[in-house]
Amino acid sequence: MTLSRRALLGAAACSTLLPRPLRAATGARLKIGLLLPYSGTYAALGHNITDAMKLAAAEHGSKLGGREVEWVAVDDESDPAKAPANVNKLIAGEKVDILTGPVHSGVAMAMMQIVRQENVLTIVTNAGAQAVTGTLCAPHVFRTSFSNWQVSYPCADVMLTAGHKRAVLMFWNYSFGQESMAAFKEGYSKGGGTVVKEIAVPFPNTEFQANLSEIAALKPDAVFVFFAGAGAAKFVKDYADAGLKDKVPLYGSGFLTEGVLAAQGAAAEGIKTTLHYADALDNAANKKFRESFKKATGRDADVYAVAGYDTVNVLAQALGKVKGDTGAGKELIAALEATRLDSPRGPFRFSKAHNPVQDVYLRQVKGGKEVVLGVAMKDAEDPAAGCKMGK
Amino acid sequence: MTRRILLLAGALALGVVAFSGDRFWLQFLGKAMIGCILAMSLDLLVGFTGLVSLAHSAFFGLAAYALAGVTNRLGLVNPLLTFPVCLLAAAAAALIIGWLSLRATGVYFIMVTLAFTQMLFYLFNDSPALGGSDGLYVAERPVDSRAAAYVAIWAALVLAYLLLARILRAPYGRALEGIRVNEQRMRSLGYPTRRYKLVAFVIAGTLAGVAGYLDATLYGFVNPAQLGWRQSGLILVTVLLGGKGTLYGPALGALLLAFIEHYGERVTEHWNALIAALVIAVVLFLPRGLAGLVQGGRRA
Amino acid sequence: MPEPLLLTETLTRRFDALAAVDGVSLAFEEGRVHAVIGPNGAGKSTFLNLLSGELRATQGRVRFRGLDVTRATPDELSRLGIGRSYQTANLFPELSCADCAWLAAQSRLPSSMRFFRPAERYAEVGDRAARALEVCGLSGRRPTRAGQLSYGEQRQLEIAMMLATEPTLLLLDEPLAGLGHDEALRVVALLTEVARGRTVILVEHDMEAVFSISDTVTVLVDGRVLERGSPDQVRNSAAVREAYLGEEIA
Amino acid sequence: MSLSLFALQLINGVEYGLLLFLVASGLTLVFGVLGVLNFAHGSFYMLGAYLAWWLSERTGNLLLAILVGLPAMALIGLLVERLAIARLYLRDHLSQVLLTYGLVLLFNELQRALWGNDVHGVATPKSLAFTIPLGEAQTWPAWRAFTALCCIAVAVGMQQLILKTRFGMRVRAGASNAEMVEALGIDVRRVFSVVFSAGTALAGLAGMLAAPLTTVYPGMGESVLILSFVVVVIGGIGSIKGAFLGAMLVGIADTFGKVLLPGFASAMVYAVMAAVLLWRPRGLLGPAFEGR
Repeated sequence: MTLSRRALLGAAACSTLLPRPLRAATGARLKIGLLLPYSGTYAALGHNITDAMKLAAAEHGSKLGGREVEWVAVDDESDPAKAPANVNKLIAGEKVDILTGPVHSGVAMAMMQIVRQENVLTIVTNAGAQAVTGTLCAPHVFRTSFSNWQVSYPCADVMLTAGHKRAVLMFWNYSFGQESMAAFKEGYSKGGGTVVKEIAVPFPNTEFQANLSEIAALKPDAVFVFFAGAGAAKFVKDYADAGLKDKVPLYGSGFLTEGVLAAQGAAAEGIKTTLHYADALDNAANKKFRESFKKATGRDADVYAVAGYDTVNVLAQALGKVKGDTGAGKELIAALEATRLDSPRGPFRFSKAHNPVQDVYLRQVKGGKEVVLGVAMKDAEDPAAGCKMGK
Repeated sequence: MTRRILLLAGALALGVVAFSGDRFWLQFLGKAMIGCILAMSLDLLVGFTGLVSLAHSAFFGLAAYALAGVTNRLGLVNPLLTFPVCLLAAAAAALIIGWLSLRATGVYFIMVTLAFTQMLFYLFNDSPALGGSDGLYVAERPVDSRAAAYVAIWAALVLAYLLLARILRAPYGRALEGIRVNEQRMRSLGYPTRRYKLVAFVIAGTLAGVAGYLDATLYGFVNPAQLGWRQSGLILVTVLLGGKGTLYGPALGALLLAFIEHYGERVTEHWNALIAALVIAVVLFLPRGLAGLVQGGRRA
Repeated sequence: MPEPLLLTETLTRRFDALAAVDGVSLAFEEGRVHAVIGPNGAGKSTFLNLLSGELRATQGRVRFRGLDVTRATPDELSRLGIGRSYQTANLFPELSCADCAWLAAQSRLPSSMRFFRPAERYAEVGDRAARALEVCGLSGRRPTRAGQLSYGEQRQLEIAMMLATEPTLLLLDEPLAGLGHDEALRVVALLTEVARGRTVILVEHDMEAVFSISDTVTVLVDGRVLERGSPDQVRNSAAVREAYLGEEIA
Repeated sequence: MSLSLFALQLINGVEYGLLLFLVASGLTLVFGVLGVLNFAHGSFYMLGAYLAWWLSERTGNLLLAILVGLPAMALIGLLVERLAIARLYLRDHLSQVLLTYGLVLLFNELQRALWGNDVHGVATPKSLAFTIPLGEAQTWPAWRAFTALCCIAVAVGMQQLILKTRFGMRVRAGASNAEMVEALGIDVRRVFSVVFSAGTALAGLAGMLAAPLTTVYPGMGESVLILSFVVVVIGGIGSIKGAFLGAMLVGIADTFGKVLLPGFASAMVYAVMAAVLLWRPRGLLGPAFEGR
């Protein structure tokens, strides 16, 4: 009897879907827990999300549903080994009313198991693991960032319409990379594209020369990759140095350039990516947000900050309806499900599985800047495989 | 004598918490005690046999993964069944890795153990079937209530200490100490020293397996990050900080680090610098570690 | 001639080109004190290390009670009853004399893999250790750390530890090296008493001390046997005098 | 795998090996001569990279940044040796591991405090911004060629210095028997200070040369630390030639491992090390004794 990993997670999920009341709303102050990385390679993301959340709260007079906000931050160091202890520190130790975070998907999986048993209202502000709003979906768990599917699936169509029929896939071999590739292949094979080769690179190894030589020899129409942060910066530079930049067009989800565009410099010129946000989106909410974020922190806002900003705005709207009563269970969840936001990323609402329904944009690097070429997928909704809520 | 009283008092204090019902302290101290078991069992190797192993977290992780595997795939939940199976897995791994690693000595031994723990890390981290980098849930934990898990951990800690203290006072323990001081001389006195070191390696590895089993029971979540060399390095630092060769010293070190990590964050975002300062201070001014503060830190 | 206790057949040990021990074939009768002498670099210590398993022979055989022990490890040889002492102090510096003797005595238990009964409870081990210290005159120094003993006392502890393993064959590596006159006398007296009823192979540089307690003397030069016989035969042998005197004059 | 691809992969492997050697050379020198197990070696690599980025931003030219950065790293090495490492020479390996572990944490916090958490790119100097064609499909950036040449120069330089010069002779003597050297009236402390400072500078140089390739980010020293230990141990502690051999072995094994056995690639390097140590427990060219 071999249970696939997904089924096993599902089994664990059903056993805890009991309709227990949410943690009662006690005390005037609204305690919001931040499970984010403040040290290590993802520290920059942790700080951006936190600062954007505080900015949004300030715009609401630092009161949500009439209650003064108290932030409780814990540095998760993106270390899954410490995740259970850190989550315990926030839920059982600090007794936060609402838990938000994390960035790393391994930490998210640990958090999900505890949160679904402790029944604490949780908003995932970055980790794109499918299971969060898939096999592990739960009434009191929402996500304001994205699912790995959303940022990769649309890129398949983009490449096919550009006439790239033969593609090589290269990705960091951990869950984020694997899920991105699965989503891309779903779209690409459906559209008649053929995957010449899948190159899985051990995470966090950044020695790409061997694989770049392979790609050069295979001469595919295009390459779709998943890398992020410093690894993405290095990959793009190595890709250009290997002379592939002008011969084989490079595609990826937005994380290939997000936050490391400056570090990549000219090497990133021409790269097309799909993401639910772009710095250059010209809508009023985005302009206002970027200005106030720049004023508040001196740094430019990015996709991670947007998720933080929207999280607090969603809470402000929902808690307003229930007058700040986090113990309001059904009413609060219904209020959250009903929220509509005019977010910097564009129109924002929750799907039945509590994942954002949002436009995914096609962007290209021109002159060192992200230019929005158009909408790659309108109102993209994660298939939420394995989630029975609302179906 | 005061050391024995201190130990008793410490054990009772930790024991009382079991009845406090405070969900946070049960899990926080539960995790800290698991750290104590890991540090003490590694001290058997580092402090008493002179073997610096970086494979300790591999046995911890292996037992945790064994529990996840046995429970999820075979549906076994009863601890009387799963506990021995997981321990056997850790012990078998310790026997194989030990037998191979002990062919090298000194820093080379350290690096061979590091190699094995990294290989095991990648085995679990890179294969989706074993949970990949996200890790696995334990579908049904052997002990469901947090208080019961706490009591089990507490009992394991007390038994581990008594067992190790007992072994170290027995002829086998004397032989280990001789091997630590001058292995070549022990060989010429008739001791097959590699076999003694292998037995110590398996005992320590099995106790690390106990800690891994209890960790998976406490949290119901296993992740490859628990296996890497960084975790082994942390256990080694705990042993050295607490005071190697005293058994209770490493346990002190584990408790202290747990509290610093918990409260350090309140003091400053750069809480790692606090730990750095403590580590450097201990090395320079307390050569025998924290145990040096307690009544001269006599041998166990 | 009774069967020799220990036999070497063309025993050789090469360090790259240099043959430190070159084809040595010797027979050592049981119950006798056999001295092996020779100038510096004659291969005496290498020869002893080959017998005690610390070094592996490049060629040749070693037989103990007829058993081929050429490739035996030091611990196997010790368990067969071959005890050895070291020229440079090779003790447990941090442990007390009592503990050092204890470890040696404990090695005679069928196996030290005993995990539960506290070591002190093994009375026979305690007695054996005490006796060895007593014979070697170290009863008064039990609690002192081995590292803090005087040079002569460390040599006595070496011999006590060897005795505590109750060997039938003693391999002594220059037990008198570096000792003052009266310390040497004390050690020689101790060796005479210890040798009674046992077989001894004594490697020594000091010819005079050896002659008084040896039954046979073998002279090694450049890894080969130059002369072998009773102490008087060797003392009067022209070849030996020339080998030694030649060495001292040059 | 066609012949041309094999040749390309070989170049990739050797090039990666050369950079690994540069990092490992400092480590094997410090460990072989001073007998100090220096976990902070990875931090010096990181500091070197950050210095190269920070100085090249100020001066606009990476080569100038390296010229200024190298002596700075040597100075940092000297300071660390005088203030912390010097107290450990007679202590056991474990105290050294613990102290240098503390230094790693300290350097990580220092880096975060000074330069924050963002990823920074480092531009290669204009004079070396061109690429060399390798076969028809691929090109090789001049900066990588320059780095490879630097590594070779360092390798040859170290070999000559250690074997041929008086200072080299003192270094070797210090490695085999420091007490004896001191007894002969040579100030061993000065030899150790210079060696540790040189080791730090080598790690820093590796960081500076790699900065344009790897970009600069928090925690970048850690992966390099483990790989340099693997290289040093495979080659045999204290042996420069061994470190070179080990670096080549690891560089090539990792490169071909990624292509031929993708699933096993990450464990490959460790499997190679375990195999070498089980075959020769002192490393390929390890001295008979274990360093000091």
